[in-house]
Amino acid sequence: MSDGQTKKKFFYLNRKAPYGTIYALESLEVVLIGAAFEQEVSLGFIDDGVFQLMNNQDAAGTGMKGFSKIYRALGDYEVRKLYVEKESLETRGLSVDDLMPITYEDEDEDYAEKPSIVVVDKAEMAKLIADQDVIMSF
Amino acid sequence: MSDGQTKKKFFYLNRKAPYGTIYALESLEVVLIGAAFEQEVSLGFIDDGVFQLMNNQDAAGTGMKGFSKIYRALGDYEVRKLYVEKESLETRGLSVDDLMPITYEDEDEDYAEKPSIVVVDKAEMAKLIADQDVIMSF
Amino acid sequence: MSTLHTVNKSPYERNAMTSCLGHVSAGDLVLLIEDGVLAARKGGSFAQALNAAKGACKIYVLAPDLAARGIGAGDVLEGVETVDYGGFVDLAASATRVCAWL
Amino acid sequence: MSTLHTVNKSPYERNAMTSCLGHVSAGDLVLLIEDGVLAARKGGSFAQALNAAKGACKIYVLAPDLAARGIGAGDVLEGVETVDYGGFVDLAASATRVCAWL
Amino acid sequence: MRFAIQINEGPYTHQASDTAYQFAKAALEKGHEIFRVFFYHDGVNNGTRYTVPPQDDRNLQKLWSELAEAHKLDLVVCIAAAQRRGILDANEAKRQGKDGDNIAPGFRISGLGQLIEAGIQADRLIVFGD
Amino acid sequence: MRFAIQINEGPYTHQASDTAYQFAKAALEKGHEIFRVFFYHDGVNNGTRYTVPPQDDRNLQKLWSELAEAHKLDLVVCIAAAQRRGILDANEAKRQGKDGDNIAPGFRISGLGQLIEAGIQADRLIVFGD
Repeated sequence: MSDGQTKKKFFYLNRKAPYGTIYALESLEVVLIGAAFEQEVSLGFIDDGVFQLMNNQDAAGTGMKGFSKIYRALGDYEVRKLYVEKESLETRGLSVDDLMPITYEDEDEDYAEKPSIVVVDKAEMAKLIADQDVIMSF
Repeated sequence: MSDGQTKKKFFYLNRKAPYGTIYALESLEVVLIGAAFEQEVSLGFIDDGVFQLMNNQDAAGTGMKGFSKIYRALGDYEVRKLYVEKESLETRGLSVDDLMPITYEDEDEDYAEKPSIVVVDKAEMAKLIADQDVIMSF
Repeated sequence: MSTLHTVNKSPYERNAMTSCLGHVSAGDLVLLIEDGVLAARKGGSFAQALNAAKGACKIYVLAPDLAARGIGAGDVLEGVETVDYGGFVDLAASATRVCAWL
Repeated sequence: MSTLHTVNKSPYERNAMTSCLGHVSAGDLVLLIEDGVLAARKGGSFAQALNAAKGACKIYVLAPDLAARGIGAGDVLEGVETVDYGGFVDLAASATRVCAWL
Repeated sequence: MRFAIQINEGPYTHQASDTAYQFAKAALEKGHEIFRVFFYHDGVNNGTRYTVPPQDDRNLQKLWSELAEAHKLDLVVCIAAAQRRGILDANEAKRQGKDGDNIAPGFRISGLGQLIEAGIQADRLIVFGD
Repeated sequence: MRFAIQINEGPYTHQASDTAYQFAKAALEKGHEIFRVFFYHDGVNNGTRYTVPPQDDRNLQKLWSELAEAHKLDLVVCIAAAQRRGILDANEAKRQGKDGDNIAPGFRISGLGQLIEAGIQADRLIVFGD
């Protein structure tokens, strides 16, 4: 653990599509609350979890509440590492261009806007999982 | 409809394994109640639904209530057509010998015991589906 | 005398759509709803299965569920027709029975 | 420094086990529970995937869940070890972290 | 045409109740009849008046209760499923010795026979679930 | 060793709560500590005292309440998830203007911070769900 004994690496493992079930939304609610605890936080998007980040989501016609804007606000909560699996995107005919632009301001570089989404391959995702202290699965 | 205007063909489509979720048990509860309505009833077991009929189920160690005996009693409720898909069995390494012996007494043949389980292939299962009035999915 | 099959699961997560397409009869209708609409996106690995099924039956997809998931009209597989909830009702009324693949 | 992966879904119904096995690291532990135990039956079409995974990691299956589903000890894939709830606890304690594939 | 609807999942966790509601509304707008809406499995959880969803979100229980009132819909919660999951009306609460009930307006608790009857009486049964 | 448990599904519909219960019991029997059991998503439905399962079946709410009493377990129901699903304690009922509550003995309603804290304080977090 990088910074003192109380800081742990928290990993939110998101494998489900949004809207069909509530897991994506309620996972985000944990991330937002968890941000206040000043742990090392990162999110993994595998399998249908990559659909959570699709651009241009508009849930109005279903009667459900859209929540995709929350992902864009994650940077303000110091949540800046959204790992998206390459193979999961490809299988679904998606590329990173189909996803929302999610950025954060890097205070170390004059608040330059930097992308929060990092595309990793399956082997890198496996390494990320093997490097965590706490994994919350949704 | 074979026998008067009020008799409909009811088909219970079972595609889920027992115990991991409650659908198999609560499907059976519908079948039992439905038996009193004197409709034409048959059950289809496709995909993991075939596991519902496994012989020697013993749920005691999980703390859950076993309910496999209910399938054996279906004959007493005049539920005598349990269609099990051949391809679903094969994919799972199962044969009809792995399933419970489920029988009914045929009043037209001096109450001879006859098997309720009928193994059908996928094409026959599709024809069964196309022949129903009401399909309840679990 | 046709069946309307509804599929509400992502084919990437579950076997519901694959199982459904294996049990359709000629002239049947298949409607993708909820997470089932994910199958209909161009370029996805289930495009081929849906294209193959189009010979025997007609494939529909629920528009509001596509929109919720950020799949634009231009990103839907060719030959798959979008309907709204009223269209869903019409399909259910026009078929002889409805079979849900849950 | 290993991960205990739990899989509680049937591999025939969902992609959870396949996804899990694609993300294990050498020395990891995989425990099949609930409907996940269905993968461990001899002769099933996921036997090969589990056998292939045994090179990198150790595969366990929860005995009470096997019994509930009528899978006898003799019908479990070779090289897959059965444990009870106490064994599950031991596995969770011995690994560095637990990752649930839901 | 006369529809019957079966809902197998609770509100919010799965989209089933949302889709069923939109279907029912569209069917009524087209002049069809909804013979009955039957709540089974976790679907019984649509019928509790104790829910307090976020204010900017839809309130599915209220939507169903209002649709039922406007169109005299028959919303039936399965008694066996409800007992497992803690949905009670005043009668059930009394019978089971519970100190309160949580059934929402416009919902009633009854047996599985109501589902079979819906299958018999309706032209089409549509199932929404997980 | 200190475990924390997260339960994402309600009783009966999914096996998650059963498995979590057996795990917790086995861990306690082995002398481990359960720092907290956190009920999230539909898992909050484990915490209603209104359930009346069939008499020959297990009563999961009671099993949890009894385990909590015997081992001083901290059973926390997520407030946000509970509001969506109709689980209330007396305070929440008053705050939301509801006429009753249904929380079971030994359960308490609190925020998601309790889950994060469990992740920080426990040696292992185990998630049970659908």
